[in-house]
Amino acid sequence: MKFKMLLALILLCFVSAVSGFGQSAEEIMALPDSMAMAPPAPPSNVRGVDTDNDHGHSITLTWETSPDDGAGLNNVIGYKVFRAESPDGPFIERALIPSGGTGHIDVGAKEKDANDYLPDHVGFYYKVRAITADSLIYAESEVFGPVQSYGQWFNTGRVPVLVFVIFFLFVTLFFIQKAKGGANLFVRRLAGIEAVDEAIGRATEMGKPILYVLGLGTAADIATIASYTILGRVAKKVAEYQTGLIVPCYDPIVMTVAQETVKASYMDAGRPDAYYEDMVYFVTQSQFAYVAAVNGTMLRERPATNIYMGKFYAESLILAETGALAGSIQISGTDEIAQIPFFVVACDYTLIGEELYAASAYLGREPLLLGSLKAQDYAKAAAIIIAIIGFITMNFGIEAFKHLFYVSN
Amino acid sequence: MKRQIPLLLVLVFGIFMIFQYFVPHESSEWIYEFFLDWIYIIGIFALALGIWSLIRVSYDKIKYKKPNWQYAVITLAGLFAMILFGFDYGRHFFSAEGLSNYMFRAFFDYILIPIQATMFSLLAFFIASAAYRAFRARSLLATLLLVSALVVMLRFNPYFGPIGPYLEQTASWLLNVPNLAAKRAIIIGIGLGMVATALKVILGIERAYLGKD
Amino acid sequence: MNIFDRMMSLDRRWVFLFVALVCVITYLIPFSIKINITPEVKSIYDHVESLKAGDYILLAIDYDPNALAELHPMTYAIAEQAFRKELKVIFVTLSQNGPGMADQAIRDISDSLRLEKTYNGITYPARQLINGKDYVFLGYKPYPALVILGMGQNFRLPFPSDYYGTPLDSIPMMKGVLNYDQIKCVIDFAAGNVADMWISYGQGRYNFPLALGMTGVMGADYYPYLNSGQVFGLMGGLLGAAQYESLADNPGPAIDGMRIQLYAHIVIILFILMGNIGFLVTRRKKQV
Amino acid sequence: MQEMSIGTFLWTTLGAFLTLCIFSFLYRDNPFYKLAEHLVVGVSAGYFVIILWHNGLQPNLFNRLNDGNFYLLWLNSAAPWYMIPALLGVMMWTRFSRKWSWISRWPIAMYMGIAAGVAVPLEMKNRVNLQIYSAMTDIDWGNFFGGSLINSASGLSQLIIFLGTIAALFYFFFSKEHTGVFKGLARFGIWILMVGFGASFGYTVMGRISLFVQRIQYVGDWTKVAWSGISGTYTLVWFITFGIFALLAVYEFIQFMARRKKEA
Repeated sequence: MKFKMLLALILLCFVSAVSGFGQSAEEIMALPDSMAMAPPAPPSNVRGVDTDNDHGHSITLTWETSPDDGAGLNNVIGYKVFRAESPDGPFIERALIPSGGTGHIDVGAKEKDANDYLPDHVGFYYKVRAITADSLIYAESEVFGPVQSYGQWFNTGRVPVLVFVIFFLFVTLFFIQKAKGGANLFVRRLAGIEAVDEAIGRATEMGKPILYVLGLGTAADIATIASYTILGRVAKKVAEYQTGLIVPCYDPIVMTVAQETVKASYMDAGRPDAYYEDMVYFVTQSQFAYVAAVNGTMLRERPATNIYMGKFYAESLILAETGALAGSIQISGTDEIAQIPFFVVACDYTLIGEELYAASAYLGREPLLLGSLKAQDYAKAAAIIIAIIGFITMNFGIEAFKHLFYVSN
Repeated sequence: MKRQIPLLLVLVFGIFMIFQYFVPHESSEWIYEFFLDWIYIIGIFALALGIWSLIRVSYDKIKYKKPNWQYAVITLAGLFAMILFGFDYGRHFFSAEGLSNYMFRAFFDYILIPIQATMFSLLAFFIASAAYRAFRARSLLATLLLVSALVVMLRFNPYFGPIGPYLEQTASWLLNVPNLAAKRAIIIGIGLGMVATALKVILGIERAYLGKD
Repeated sequence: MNIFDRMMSLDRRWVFLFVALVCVITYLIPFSIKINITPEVKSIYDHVESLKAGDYILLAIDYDPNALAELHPMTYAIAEQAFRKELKVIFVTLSQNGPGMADQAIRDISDSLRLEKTYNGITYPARQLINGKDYVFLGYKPYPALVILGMGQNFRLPFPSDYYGTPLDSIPMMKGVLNYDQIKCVIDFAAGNVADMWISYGQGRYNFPLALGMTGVMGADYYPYLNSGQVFGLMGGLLGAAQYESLADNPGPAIDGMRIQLYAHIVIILFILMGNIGFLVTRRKKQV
Repeated sequence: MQEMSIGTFLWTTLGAFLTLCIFSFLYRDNPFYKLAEHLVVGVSAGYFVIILWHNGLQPNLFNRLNDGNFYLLWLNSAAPWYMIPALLGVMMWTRFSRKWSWISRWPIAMYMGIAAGVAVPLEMKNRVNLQIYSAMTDIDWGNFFGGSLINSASGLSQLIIFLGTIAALFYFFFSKEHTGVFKGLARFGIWILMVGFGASFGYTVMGRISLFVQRIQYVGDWTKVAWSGISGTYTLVWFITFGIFALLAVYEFIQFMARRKKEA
C-alpha cells in the first residue's frame, strides 16, 4: 500500500512538473535539448524464470537495456517493471530500477493476506518500461509470459556448506571411533587451561571462593554451551578441594542449566551434601545492571579467582579491571572477537577464540572429547590447504577453484 | 528415562535443524519459524525461575541478616514496584497500556538509563587503567601489543609535526592489515570450534548440561 | 620504594582522577587545538574557497539523527563558509529523516550569519539569509538513484516545488538553474549507501565535482574513489569534521570533541610511558 | 536552556545523583554505589518481566491462543498448536519441585538440540566458508609496493593479510607441539594476533572516552538548571542535594582518618 502511494506521489510530482512548464515560456526555452526529447528505444528480450533456491513467491527477470541507455539519445534514467495476471493487463508496477540495470528479482510476500502476496503456481506476465526524466515519454518492451514461481526442496547454492558439514561430521566420527579404540591422541599444552587447575588450588589455600561468570550469552549460544563443560570441570575440582563457588547468571535458562551442571559435578566428586542451589543464582537480564551486581560481588566477596567463559560484550573490560582491582587471578575465554583484546590486556590468562572450545576436552582428557578436538585440527588443516590452493590458482588467473567454494546465499 | 529421552530429543531436533538449513521450501521455513518461537516462549517461562531465584537470594539475605542485607530490600522494592507500574497497578494485565504508565517510564528514563549509561561509561576509566597496568614491554609479544596500540592511539595527535601523516597511515595499515588477518584466522577457528561443539552436543558426547541422576 | 617503583605501581585511582580531570577541564574550558590537515579535506575547503560570490553549490544532507554527532559539524562548517562567501546553496536530502536535519542546520546557520564574524583574518559583515534568494531547500524524495538521475535532467522533475511548497519556477535564485551543469560542486554528507549512488549515478553520469562527508566507520571504504578521482575530497568522522572546522577557522562541536579525545589520549599515553620507564629502569637495576 | 517542570527536574536530579553514585565506585565500594547497584538490579529485573509479558507472551502466545472469548478456550483459536511451547514452558517450572525437576530437561534438551542444529550449518557458512572464500585473494601484483610500505591497498599488504591468516591459523593447532618450521609459523601467527589486538584496543579508546563525555554533559546540564534556579524554585532541592554530597565527603574523610590512625 505504502509502495503504491509513494509511486503515485512520484508520478504526481512528475506530471505537475511537466504541466508547470506551461506557465513560463522562458523556462521552456531554457530547457536543454534533451528535454524536448524523442521517446527512447524500448528494452528488449525480457525473460522471466522462477527464482532458484528459494521458498517460492519470487520470479527473476532479465532484459537487455534500451539502446538509448547511456548511449544514443542518452535519456533513459531507469526501468519500471510491470506485472499482470493476463497478457492484456491490468499491469501493476513492481519495481523501479536505475538506468544500466538489466535485471530484477520480483519478490512477493508469502502470506496470503499481505498486500504484495505473490502466489505460487500462477502464471504471470511481465513487461519492462524504459523511463525518461519526463514521465510522459517512455518506451515499453513486449510482454513476456506466462511464468510461474514455486519453492525448491534443496538449495543448491549451499552445497559447499553441506560438503564441509559432512566432511567435518565424518572426521569427527572417525576420530571418536579411534579414541574409543584406545588410540593415544596427543594434544599440546595450553597455558590458559593449565592455569585453571592452579587457580583452584590457590583459592583453596587462601580459603576464598571462585567466581565463575558464564557471560551474556543465552543457552542457545555455542560459547555458553562450551562454558557449561568448563564449569562442570571447575565445579568438580572445587567440590573436591571444598572451596566456595559463586555463579551469577544473566539468563534464566543458562542459570537452570548451570545449576544442573554444578550439581552433577558435586555428585561426581562425591560431595552432593556440599551443593546448594543458590551457588548459581540469577541476577538480571540487563547488561549493565548485571555488571554492576557482579562488580559489587567481586569487591565484597574478594574471590581468589575469577573465570570468565562464554559470550562477552562491552562489559568484558569492566569486569576484568574490577577483578584485577580486587586482586583476583583472572582467566578468560570468549569467542566474541571484539572483546578478546580487552581480555588479553586485563586478564592473567586468556583463551583466544577457539581455545575456548578446546578447553573442555583439555580439562576432561576424555578420549571422546579429545577425538573431536583432533577432528577440529584436521578440518583446520583442510581449510588451510584449500585456502593456499585457492590463493595460488587465483594468482595464476584460474578462478574456477575459488568458485567451487562460493555460497550463493 | 531421565537421560535417554533428553539425549534422543537433542539428537532428533539437532539433525532436523541441520537439514532444514538446506531446504528452502516454505514448509521447512514454517517449521523453522515455529521452533524459534518455541525457544522464545520457553525462555520467557524460564524467567519465572530466574525471578524466583532473585527473590529467594534477596529474602535469605534479609532473613538471616547477612552482610549488606539492607540493600536486598531495595532490590525487592525496585522489582515489585516496576512490576506494579508495568501492570498499571493491576488495571492493564492483558494490554500493553501498562508500558505507558508514568511511573514505569520515569523509572526507566531516570533510573535504568542513567545507571546503565554510567556503568558503560566506566569503560573510559578502565580502558585507561588497563592500558597503564598491562602495556609494559615485558616480552616481545607484550611489546608488539603495546607499540601497536600506541601508534593507533597517536593517530590523530597533532604534536608530531611532519611525521603525523605517516603515523596516521601506519595506524590505518595496522587496522586494515594485521588486524584483518588476525580476525580472519580467529573467525575461521571459532567457526570450526562452534561446529565441533554443536556436533558434540547433538551426538550426545557433550552432556554436562543435562546433569546427573 | 624509590620513584621508579612508584611509577610502576601507582594506585589506579590516580589514573582515574587524571582521566576524569582532563575530560572535565577540556569539556568546560573551550580552547582550540591544532589539527593535522589531510589533503583530502583541504581540497574540499580549497574548492569552496575558490568559488566566487553568486556561484551555486549543492549540499546533500543524507543522514538522520544517528549520525548527527559526526556529520552535523561538517554541514555547519561548510554551509557557514559558503554563505559567508555569498555562494548560493541548494540543499537536498535523500534520507527519510533528512529534512529535520537540514531544517535545523539552515535555521542555526541563519542565526549565526546575523552576527559579524572573522574567519581566517577576513571580517565578514552580518547578513540576513533569505530563502529563495540565498538558498533553496528542495526537500526529500524517495528512490535516491532516480532522484539523482532526474536532477541531472532538471531539478524541476523530481522537485517541482521546494520543501516549503514554493514552485521552483517562482524561486528567484533557481531562474536559469536547470541541472548539475549550473552547479559548481556537490557535497554529499552521507551515513549510508547514498554515497555510492552519488558516485555512480551522479558523478559517473553527469561528471560534476563531487566531495563526500561520511561517518568515521564508512570513511575508510571510500578512499579508492578518491584515488580514482571520482570524488575530489573526503571527510571521515569527527576527525574529518574537526579538520574542516580548523581550516575554516570556525571551531565548533567537532573540535570540542577532538580536544577532549586528544587530551584524554595523551593522559593515557603518558601513564603508559611512565609505567614503562619505571619498568625498564627497575629491570636494569635488578640485572646489575 | 530548555524549561523544565519541577517534576522533570526532580527526576533528573535523581538521574544525576545515581550517575554520581555509580562513579563513586571508582574511588571504592561504598554505600552509595551499593544503593544504586541494588536498585538497578531490582528495577531492571522488573522491567524485563513487564517487557517480556507485554511484548513477548502477549503477542507470541496469548494472542495466538485467544479465540476471541476467553484465553483458555484455545481450541478455536488461530494457532492451537501453540499449546505445545506453552506446555514446554510449564515443564520448565517442574524445577520448583525436587521430585519432578528432571522433566525440565526435556524442554532444555529440545532447546539445545534446536540451537546446536541451527548453529552447525550457519556457523560453517558464515565463519568458515565465507572467510576461506574471501581469503583466496587475487594479489594486485601491478601495485605490489604501492608507493610506501604502509599502503593498505598494496599487493604486499594483501599478501601479508593472506600469510598472516594462515600463520595465525597454525598457531591454533592443538595436536602438534610448536617445533621446527611449525614453530616459526606459529610464532609469526602470534605476532600477527598481538599486533591486531593492540590496534583494536587502541582504536576503541576514542569511543569509550566519548561515553564519559556524554555523562559529564548529563550532569553538567542538570547543574546548569539547578544553578539557574538557585535563587528561585529549586533552591531547596539544590541545597539538599549539595548537602548529601557534603555529608558524604565528611563521612569519607572521617573514615579515611580513622584508617590512617589504625595503620599507623
